[in-house]
Amino acid sequence: MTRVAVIAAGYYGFNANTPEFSWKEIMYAAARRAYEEAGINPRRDVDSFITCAEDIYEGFAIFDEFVPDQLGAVLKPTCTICGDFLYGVATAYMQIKSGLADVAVVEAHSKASDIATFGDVLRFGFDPIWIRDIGNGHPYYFAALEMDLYMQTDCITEEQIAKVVVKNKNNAVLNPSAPYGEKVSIEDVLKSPKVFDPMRKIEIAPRSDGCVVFVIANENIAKEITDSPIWIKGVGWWSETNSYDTMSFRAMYATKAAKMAYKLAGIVNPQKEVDFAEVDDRFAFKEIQHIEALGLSRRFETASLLEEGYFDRNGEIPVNVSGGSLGIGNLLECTGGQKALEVVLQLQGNAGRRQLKDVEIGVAQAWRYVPTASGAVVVFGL
Amino acid sequence: MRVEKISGLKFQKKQDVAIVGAGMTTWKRRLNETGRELCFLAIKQALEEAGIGFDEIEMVVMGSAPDTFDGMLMKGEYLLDGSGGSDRPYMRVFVGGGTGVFAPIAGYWHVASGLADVCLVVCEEKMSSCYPHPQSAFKYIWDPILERPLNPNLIWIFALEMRRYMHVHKIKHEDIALVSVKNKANALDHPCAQVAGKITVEDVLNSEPMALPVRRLDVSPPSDGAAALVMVSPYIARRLTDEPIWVTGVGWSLDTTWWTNRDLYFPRYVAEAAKMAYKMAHITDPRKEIDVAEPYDPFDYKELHHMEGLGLAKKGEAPILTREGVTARDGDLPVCPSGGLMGVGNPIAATMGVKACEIYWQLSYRAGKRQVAKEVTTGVCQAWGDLMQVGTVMVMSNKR
Amino acid sequence: MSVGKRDITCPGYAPGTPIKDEDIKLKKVTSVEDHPDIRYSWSAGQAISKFLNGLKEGKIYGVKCNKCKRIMVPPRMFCELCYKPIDEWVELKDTGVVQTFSISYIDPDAKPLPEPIIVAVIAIDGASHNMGIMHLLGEVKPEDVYVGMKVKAVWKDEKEREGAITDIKYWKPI
Amino acid sequence: MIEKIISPKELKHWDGIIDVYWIYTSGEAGDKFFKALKEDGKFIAAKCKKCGWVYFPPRMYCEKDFSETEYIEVSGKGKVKAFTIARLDLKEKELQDPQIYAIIDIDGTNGCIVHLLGEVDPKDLRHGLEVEPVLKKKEEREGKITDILYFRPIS
Repeated sequence: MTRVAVIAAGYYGFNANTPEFSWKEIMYAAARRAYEEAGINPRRDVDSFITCAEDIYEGFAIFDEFVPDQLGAVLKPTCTICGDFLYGVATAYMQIKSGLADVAVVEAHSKASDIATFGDVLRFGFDPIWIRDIGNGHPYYFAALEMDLYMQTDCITEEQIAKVVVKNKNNAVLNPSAPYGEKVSIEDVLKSPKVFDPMRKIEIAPRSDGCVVFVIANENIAKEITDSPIWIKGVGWWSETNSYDTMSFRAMYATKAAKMAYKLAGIVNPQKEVDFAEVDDRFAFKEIQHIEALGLSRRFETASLLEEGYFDRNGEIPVNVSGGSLGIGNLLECTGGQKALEVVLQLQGNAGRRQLKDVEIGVAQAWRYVPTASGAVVVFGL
Repeated sequence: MRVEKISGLKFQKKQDVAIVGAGMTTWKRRLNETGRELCFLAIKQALEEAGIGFDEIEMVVMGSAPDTFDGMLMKGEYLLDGSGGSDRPYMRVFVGGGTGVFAPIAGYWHVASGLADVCLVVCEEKMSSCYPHPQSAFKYIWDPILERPLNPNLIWIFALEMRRYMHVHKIKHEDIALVSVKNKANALDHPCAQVAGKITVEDVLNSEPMALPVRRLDVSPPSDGAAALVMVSPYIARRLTDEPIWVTGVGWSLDTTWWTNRDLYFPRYVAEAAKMAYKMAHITDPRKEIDVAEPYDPFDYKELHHMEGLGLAKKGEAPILTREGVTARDGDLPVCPSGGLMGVGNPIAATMGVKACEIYWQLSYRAGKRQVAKEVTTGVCQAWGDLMQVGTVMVMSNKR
Repeated sequence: MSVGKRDITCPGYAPGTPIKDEDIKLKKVTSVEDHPDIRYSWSAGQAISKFLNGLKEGKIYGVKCNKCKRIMVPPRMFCELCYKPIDEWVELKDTGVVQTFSISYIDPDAKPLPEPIIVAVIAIDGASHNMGIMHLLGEVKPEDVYVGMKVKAVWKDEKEREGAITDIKYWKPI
Repeated sequence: MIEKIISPKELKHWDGIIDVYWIYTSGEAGDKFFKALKEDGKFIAAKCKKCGWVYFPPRMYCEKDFSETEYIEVSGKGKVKAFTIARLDLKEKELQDPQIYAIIDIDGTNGCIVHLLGEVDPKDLRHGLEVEPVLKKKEEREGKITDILYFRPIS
């Protein structure tokens, strides 16, 4: 069986908004950089194109229509996966393993600044019969409920969650493509208003625009094109359920997805074997849940390890050195793209001032946002 | 440009893929069940037919078309628990109307890559939720800046394509109407059919004009419904049955967004997809080697158009084959023996029930009254989608 | 050999519960109605911004790729076939040829229109073969339209133009 | 290469809206639930015939083993499992009256409901608080989830 590798990554952004470009032009800018890096011509060398998008985030009934031209995919096998970028990576992985493609391209983007009524769009994702019409609060409340539950069952304090914000926003200062990087302290975070008690405004990632494109290939081609392919060691994606009554509210989706990805990657003890991780932190408390789900620490230990600096950029297992979604912004379905991009840049040694030393295995994880309990994990390695 | 050519690794899969069970709900203009409940009903039947337990399902693929029908952001997530996606890897694929055949293609790579041995493919559509009319949801398929301000209706694009097809090949509407007559009659034998009936060519030509040349009886209706398929690896298939149906070729292709820049008379997106699928299935002469076909027929002319794209007829020849009865259920090349979308209904993605599922039933000789007269070994199903852009093709065979 | 699937000659199907629109209106079945407020403000981007600004001035702009030599409309920032940035802007004529047309009796919500309207794909003069846009035809009877008919744009008054595709009211036969 | 537009005044934005609306049927299980709620003010849950899991809100299928369910009646009372005070509305503007959302475990079931709390001082909120549903008057009920106005503490 062939192995699968990322041979090039291109991106555009990330910015709080992008008035000068349409979504097509953003995609073109990112894709062109990726092809340039790989030294390939998409019209000739790529077998399959995969885009990750949700219709209503874009404002279309069938967004698939508006994808091929800017990727160089005209009259080629192209499809849309309704999921995060990491689902797209998993699809490319499967297509290459099943021999349907030798080279596949995965794209995801966010043009969140095009959405005029984000709250109403999110509310549209709630079950219309059982929950959509209840109250008139912003759908963020659903995450706040989970946060409240998680804080009680796992004895997490407000300061510990504030630490996530502090760590990520400060990490983002070193990242030139992180629009929300800032030097903040625990006190600053605790001064932010509690908009969804106990959730503070600063703990919710604001939205931003951007696009990520990966070129993924089988072993032969990867070795031909580059001296340092980044191998996709394992992929995993998992859904818990979509009904709130059977949800675990403790990121079981990430636990199961990680289990699947680690199994494919042959990782037995993630805490020892994984060097760094990028996890979904679109709500600050989610980072703690997701670190735990990835097996990077044990239950009840995570928050105190976080406070001790275990997950800092100079800690044992750096998490979200990019600045995470709190520093870069909520990229909708491209969130996993930003995570995977950071892992690939770090492994390539192209991460600039935030470069980590001696890293070999990195994990990217993403969640499908409110109100779902689904997510994906990809393990990358040298 | 460092890569000179792609080395010939293609189609080296981990394992073959078999289909062992299919199911579908009845299709109606409006059903009381929620989308999740429809999925549940279809899956239950597919599992029963496959003789496999629910706990053996390893992964689930969901196919569903625009979110604006069911009225949900992240519709795939919404349908999750009724689709058997709870506590499993679950992924939704979406290529507009082409999803009906694309979802089983996604099921194919889930199994062929070796990640899953048993993969459930579910397709669902509940168009009736959308008001004032399901067609209204199609307002948003158009370019928001250049086309939506003209207040377009979905049917325009079909009418424009149909006119071009008729113009280039000098085809009369009477010849196209024969497809509507044939499919609606075929559908009389389908227990799930929504608009089966005995009609004549005159009925079609005299029906109410919608966007000429398209008239009421040239169009398939909006429907609610769901369908499911069980796709498995060879060793599971052997355990379940002696006669699984094998997927021998898959292909898909997406043409440019600028549909007004293309000559619409020929569906080159279908031709490209078919080329890929035939290459994989080692088919060189589709007209001879394919025994039964289910091309996508949301409009009567589309069946002809797609037959030509699939290489089952030469350009402009499909209406002649239809007139001569070649495509009838007892003909030499039965086309849409299920009754197709024109007869059974058009729940966009769930049309998998009359495309992939029907070919499965035909090849396993279990289509009952719909079974075609001739002996069959190889069948092809196809769907189309987006702004005349997507072709998705799957070739199946009852021989490995 | 775990199943008796051979017994099933023609597979059954799963029945659903068909209902009518009246059943919902008369509340025979329970239901929820929702009118969400979903709005967008899309950035038109470089190419379409220039195109729309051109329409405001009564001009139709296309773009040219020097590799494949195509002159394209609507304009785009890249040639999708050569996969490279386009090379220059080209002002096109406001005349064209009907490639295909339809006479529509219904509006976007499938409701009947008071008067049928004629919609066409019009290949713009000055652009490459087949390069067209979708627009409406006017000042012509439905039965007189044919494929290959030459047409000319009828513009709104300069003051009324706002930089939109509707700045062209319709196209009329020459 | 062509020159890019630099002046922000020449960059266009285009406003659009998704202006269709939707009518969702409550489905098999939903119809049972809402009719009982509307007519009799009763609460229905669904019990899996195979594994015995009691679903609330009710469903026609068990998502764990895909067998059918049977409908049983429950009290509708429950305990607060988690709560939050929402202060922003859909447009991220401050709400005049902040709303208290809660996950409420429903007695006699394995399920829960996400709904509002009312008649309660935010200071008295605690986990495990026992609450009961407050329904609209019978003639005002429409067979929707909003027929339950909110849950209030059992005094």
